Amino acid sequence: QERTSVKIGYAVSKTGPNAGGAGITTIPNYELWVKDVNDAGGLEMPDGKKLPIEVVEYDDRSSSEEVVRAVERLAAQDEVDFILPPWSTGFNLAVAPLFDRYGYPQLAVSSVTDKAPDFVKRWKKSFWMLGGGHDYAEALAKVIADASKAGTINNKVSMISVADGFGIDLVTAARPAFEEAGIEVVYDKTYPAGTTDFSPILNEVMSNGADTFVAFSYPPETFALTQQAQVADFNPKILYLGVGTGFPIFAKNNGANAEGIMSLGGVDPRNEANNAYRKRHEEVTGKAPDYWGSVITYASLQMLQEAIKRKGLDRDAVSEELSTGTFKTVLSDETKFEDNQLRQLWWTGQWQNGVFVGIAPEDRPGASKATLPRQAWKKN
Amino acid sequence: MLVTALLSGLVLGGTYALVAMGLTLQYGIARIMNLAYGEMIISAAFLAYVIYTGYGINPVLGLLITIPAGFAFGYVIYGVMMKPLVARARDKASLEIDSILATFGLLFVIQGVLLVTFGANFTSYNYLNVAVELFGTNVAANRLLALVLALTVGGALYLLLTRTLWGTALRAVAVSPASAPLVGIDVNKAARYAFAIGGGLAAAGGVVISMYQTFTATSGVVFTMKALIVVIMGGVGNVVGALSAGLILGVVETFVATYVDPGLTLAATYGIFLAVLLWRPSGLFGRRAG
Amino acid sequence: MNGKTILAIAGFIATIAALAFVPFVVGPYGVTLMIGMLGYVVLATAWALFSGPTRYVSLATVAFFGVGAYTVAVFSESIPYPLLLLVAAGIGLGVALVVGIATLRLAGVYFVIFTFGLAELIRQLVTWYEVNVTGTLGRYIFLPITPEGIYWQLLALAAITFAIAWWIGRSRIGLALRVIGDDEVVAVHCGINITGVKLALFGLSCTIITLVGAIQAPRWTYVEPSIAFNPTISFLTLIMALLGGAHRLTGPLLGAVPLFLMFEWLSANFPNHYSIFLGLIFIAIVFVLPRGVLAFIEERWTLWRRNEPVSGRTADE
Amino acid sequence: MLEVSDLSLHYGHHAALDHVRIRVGRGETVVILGANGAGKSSLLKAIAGIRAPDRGASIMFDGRSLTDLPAHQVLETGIALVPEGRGVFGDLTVEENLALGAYAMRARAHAAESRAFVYELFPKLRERSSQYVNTMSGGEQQMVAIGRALMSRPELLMLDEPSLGLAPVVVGELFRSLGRIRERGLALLIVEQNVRMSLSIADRGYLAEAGRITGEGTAESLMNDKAVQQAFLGGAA
Amino acid sequence: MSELLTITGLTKRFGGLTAVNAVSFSIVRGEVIGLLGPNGSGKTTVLNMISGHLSPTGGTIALGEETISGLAPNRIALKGVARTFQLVRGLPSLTVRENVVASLAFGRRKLWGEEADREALRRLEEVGLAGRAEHSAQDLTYIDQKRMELARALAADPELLLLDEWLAGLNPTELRTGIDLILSLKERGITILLVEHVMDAIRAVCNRCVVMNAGRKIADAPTAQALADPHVVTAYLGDAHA
Ligand SMILES: Nc1ncnc2c1ncn2[C@@H]1O[C@H](COP(=O)(O)OP(=O)(O)OP(=O)(O)O)[C@@H](O)[C@H]1O
Ligand SMILES: Nc1ncnc2c1ncn2[C@@H]1O[C@H](COP(=O)(O)OP(=O)(O)OP(=O)(O)O)[C@@H](O)[C@H]1O
Ligand SMILES: NC(=[NH2+])NCCC[C@H](N)C(=O)O
Ligand SMILES: [Mg+2]
Ligand SMILES: [Mg+2]
Repeated sequence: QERTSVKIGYAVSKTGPNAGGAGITTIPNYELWVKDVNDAGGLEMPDGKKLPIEVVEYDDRSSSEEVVRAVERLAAQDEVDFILPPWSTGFNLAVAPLFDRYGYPQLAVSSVTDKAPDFVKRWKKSFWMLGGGHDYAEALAKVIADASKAGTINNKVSMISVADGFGIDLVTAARPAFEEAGIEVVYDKTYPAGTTDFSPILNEVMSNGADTFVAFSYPPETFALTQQAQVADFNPKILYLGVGTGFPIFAKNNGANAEGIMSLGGVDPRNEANNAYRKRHEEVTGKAPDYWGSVITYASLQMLQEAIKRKGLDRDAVSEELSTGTFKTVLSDETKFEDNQLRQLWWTGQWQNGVFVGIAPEDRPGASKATLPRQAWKKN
Repeated sequence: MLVTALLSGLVLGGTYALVAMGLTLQYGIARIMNLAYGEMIISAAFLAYVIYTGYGINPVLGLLITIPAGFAFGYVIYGVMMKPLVARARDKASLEIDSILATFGLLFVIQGVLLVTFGANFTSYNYLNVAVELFGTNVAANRLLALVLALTVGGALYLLLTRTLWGTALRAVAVSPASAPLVGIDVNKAARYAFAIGGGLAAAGGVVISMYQTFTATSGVVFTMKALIVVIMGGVGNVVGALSAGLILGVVETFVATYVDPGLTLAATYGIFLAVLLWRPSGLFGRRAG
Repeated sequence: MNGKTILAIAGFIATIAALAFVPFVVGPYGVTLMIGMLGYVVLATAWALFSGPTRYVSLATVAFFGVGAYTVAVFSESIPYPLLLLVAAGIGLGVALVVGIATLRLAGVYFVIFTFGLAELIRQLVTWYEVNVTGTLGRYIFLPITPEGIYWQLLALAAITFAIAWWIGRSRIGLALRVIGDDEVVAVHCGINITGVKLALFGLSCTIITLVGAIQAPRWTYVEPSIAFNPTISFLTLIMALLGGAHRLTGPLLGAVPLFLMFEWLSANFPNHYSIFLGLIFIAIVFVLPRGVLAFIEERWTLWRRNEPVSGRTADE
Repeated sequence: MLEVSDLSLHYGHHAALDHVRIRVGRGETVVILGANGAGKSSLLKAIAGIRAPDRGASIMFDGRSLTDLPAHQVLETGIALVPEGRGVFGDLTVEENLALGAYAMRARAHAAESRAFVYELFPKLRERSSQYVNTMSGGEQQMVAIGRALMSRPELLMLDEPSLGLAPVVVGELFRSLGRIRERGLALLIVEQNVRMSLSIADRGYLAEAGRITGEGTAESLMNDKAVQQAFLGGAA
Repeated sequence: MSELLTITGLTKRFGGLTAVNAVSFSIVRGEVIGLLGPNGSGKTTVLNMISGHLSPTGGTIALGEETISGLAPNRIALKGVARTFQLVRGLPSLTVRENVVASLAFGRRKLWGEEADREALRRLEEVGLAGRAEHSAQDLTYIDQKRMELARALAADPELLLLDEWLAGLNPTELRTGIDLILSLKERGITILLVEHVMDAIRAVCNRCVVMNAGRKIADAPTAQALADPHVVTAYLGDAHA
């Protein structure tokens, strides 16, 4: 019989500890994309026909066992045409064997892993879109080393990291990268996720002479660190914080004090497609997207959409197209995978004039120039 | 350095103590093991957020709205949900089981409502995030407020419970609910008020925390568990116990972070908690296990 | 052994045998569903093995579940699979005995929260160890085990658990546990070595729980402490057992199966209002079935059979 | 003053009380005698409002119906119960137990006075006023229970086996104290196995058997009754 | 004549309070000894130390030749010491029969299965509770619970039986039955240490009495003589019994 719709399913953390992250980077973009597509009449097929998207969504409740079961349900029970990936590195890995077994392409966005080159060999239809720890660490090392060479700052760094997969991946990549770049790490500690009080750490690092403070942190700690650094009047010349720095609420809460703070991700402020995307995201979902994963999530969906337009609903063909094709997305007119990984990324960004702009890699078109040193906190 | 660490520890512990005192009343006196306690805290945090960002009322002033709201919520919940359970309970253990199960359900309802209203996002705002200098150390005013509030509330509750007849009656309900009617205490009413006061305290804790901590609709359970740890470490139903346990945990965490390794702070928290129980199986101020 | 017992045993064996064929009928999603469900059935039954009669409500479930999962993650490359399970069980038992000895003096809610603290402590220590000693966090499990394989292993574990629980229920040690649950002072004065009995049962219960974690872990591919030591597991296990009726053999089963299916149904059909519905249904169950699912079924059954009002109490409460 | 009629009480199917009818006059001392399990304790609990009796019962006190009053309100009308097993607040001190005895509105204003009386009656309690009750001996706890009941300034004091577990010297004192309490115009309703002692201070008595009242009479007539002697005074010296 | 129980210098302190102060006495096999004293004089505390529920602050307790002070209660129970509690401790979630089986199964007899059930019934019959064997223990009246406790203690097949106010609360008729029961136990050769305030019973069953006051032993003599001791009269009996 005639097909009247395309079934797209996803399982994502709507509740539990992961809901905060998924709720900013993943869910709004899935919803925005589905709305955009359906408002335009549906997903376009190679024959030009448009089929509306029918969504099947589950809440994985931030549990590995649930996410595995939910994806199996999408594949085996609901027999959806495509599955969108869950949020977080761990969950993307948990479901990767299932995507592979059922032959679904997996466009893993919210997952930072240095093992991506191995994974693409193990799971041929998996795509890794947020880079690995060493990418971010090396870029950061270069930013610091350049500034140090320029005499803007000294070469000492204090560094903390959250004790979970993300924080450890980054910090283990950062250590050799910093050493290579001739940066001296004078403080290097890991704190457990859920830490709310950073005053002991700040008290330590305030007096150790490092001009740079790096925290590979998660949103609640990123926010707490920003607040507590202001209270402590701690003013490192480079302040680099982890996930959450690019969240709209960060700018809102810190106003002018966000200026100069660095983190992972960023945008090219002159990229019109991206600016339009940000505007539409805010209009449709009621909130601005974050400056790191959001736009990539949306871009991954555009790639999928385009691949379907070129190849139809044949998942093998779509995967093949994703691997080899070039796509026009909100990221750039020529977005494409290299060995199933997205490499055109902003490794380091900085708040400049109310926008979190990409500053590294600095040779990438659209890169902004880092402003250093960071201004001291303004008292409010 | 030592003074700084001690002060930071006390300030951090103030938050723990503040959050735990309401629970110790609810569990110690009303005998309701309230697993939805953290959700009550989070609800108050959202309420404070709304009245601050939405109506421009500052959260400290907002306490005048949030505390009565918490009290009223506790009062209603006890009347509607807990009273029938208490009435049918055959003994302490069965009430414990029933209240665990029922408040587990309540936890999900509150969480669900928060999720639907506010979404799953990280929520945070800055208020009173200014430095106050104390003994040469900068302390955040909002955190200091938590400590001050904890000490005031703790002191007031202590006096209420030990120096007034009504407070003694509340403790009597706590230790032998079956005997309380024999001296003319309306157990139901006493428990209801204890539960409601606990609700008010949860609200106060939630408001203060919202000024400096990021929260989400689903982060309540963290507070419930932290509060439970403090309550148990202090001795069930003992306000002074909750206050001291909270402060001790705060100081231990800070000292470990300063002098040992920030990575071990939570391990130290749990370690010290376990050690206290091994040394005193009914908590610091507890009198025999209940 | 009387006729009824033999019939019961035969029924049990037949049920297990029938369940073993399920993967051939239900398809992959069915198997996944059964794995999740069986996992909780075993967890709740093993939990109730100790916590039911003694009323020592434990929240340490996930500590052992996580130890099982982590052991598999750490040694999956270096130790052959069946041996891996044995090693996991051994580690679980060892931890259980240490924990058991530590908790001997604690009673009531102090025990409950102690066990919770303990699970968190273990998680923190594992995290700290991984970060500072091995320098990684998060491990990969690439074991060639199919979902069906996991299902059959869990089924076997379930069968063993039920057999043990059944045997304990009618053995001396079962009575000893109930006496301990009622009054430990009387128990020692009756000559019961309560330390020994408690340790033995706690160890047994925790070993089974460890095995559940070990068996299920290969499904996740990636394990890190926040995944393996997710405290929700402890809470759900406890809730399921209590809801079904923790002091009977089939109580935990009757709590785990409906609850599990309810979770699944709700999250599939109301992904956005799941929490609210779940909470409301939960509260309703507590009010409608004051003494657990099993007691409710039994009461209806007696009512129907004898057609007369049931008395207020049954012997087992 | 107290009029009880048609009082029945069931535990499940088991009838503990069956249409019981008793009365206690103002200032009167009444004992209830009866074998183990006769329902004596159940009767006192029903009057005190701790156990709800079956429908149709009537419990009148000073012309007021107590039938549907909860226990804490019954106390306010002037009836106090010293229950079997004492019902003291073990985790509170003696002092606090006594203070709570005067929790009822009717008693608060007179708390100091009542306390002085209790301490005079049981000097040991004054010595131990800050001891936790659950660390006291059985007899000491009994004193706390009686003292606490007196603190509520009852008009009718009900005692369920007050001499249980007390040393003879204390039992002697207790009954002397009860005699003095009685002289203050309090009515007493006593359930006791120490029949001789209790009858010696009583005005009247009831015989209870298997949930029913099977006899009544003045203390004197009961003391001399052959059947009573047989059943309750025994052959023992 | 052989001593079954020998207590030497037994002392127990609770914080600042010395509940039992250097008490020594012994019990010969087959005797029934009364342990008397005013409320709070330390009688229950002595029983608690003998049964192992409390460990002594000082002094020793020997059963036959063997020192038992400091052993765990279950070890002491297995050596043939059984007890009842002043405030009854039934096992409420078990049936009356199971209450008794508990001590048959883990005590010295190690009976189990039908044999244990039969033996339990026999014990319950002895105390007059056979009719309620299948009832839940919590439905019993206070007195019946005491009976059940005695049946449980007897089921342990004790050499030394510690009764803490087991006769309290019985009416005179019941008391008679109770006394007869204790006498029959004595016939069977069970050694009994009886804490009791019911003088009629003491006189009827005890060969000898140890009297305590404020933690100290104030008398240790054949019953009639002990009860006539002027110290005992003032401290314990009061004028009425003089
Ligand atoms: N909570 C209860 N549940 C079930 N039955 C009970 C309960 N309390 C008492 N009974 C039964 O009710 C009857 C009367 O009990 P009650 O305690 O009133 O007797 P009593 O005359 O005070 O006896 P005693 O001299 O032993 O104190 C007894 O047969 C007893 O088994
Ligand atoms: N756990 C304890 N903590 C503190 N004091 C205690 C404890 N147990 C008993 N005591 C005290 O020790 C003393 C002796 O108590 P014990 O129970 O042995 O008296 P008893 O002779 O059995 O009295 P009764 O005849 O009233 O039962 C009492 O003053 C009591 O208050
Ligand atoms: N805002 C984001 N894009 N977050 C994605 C971060 C990666 C993810 N949290 C992880 O577990 O590794
Ligand atoms: Mg009675
Ligand atoms: Mg005693």
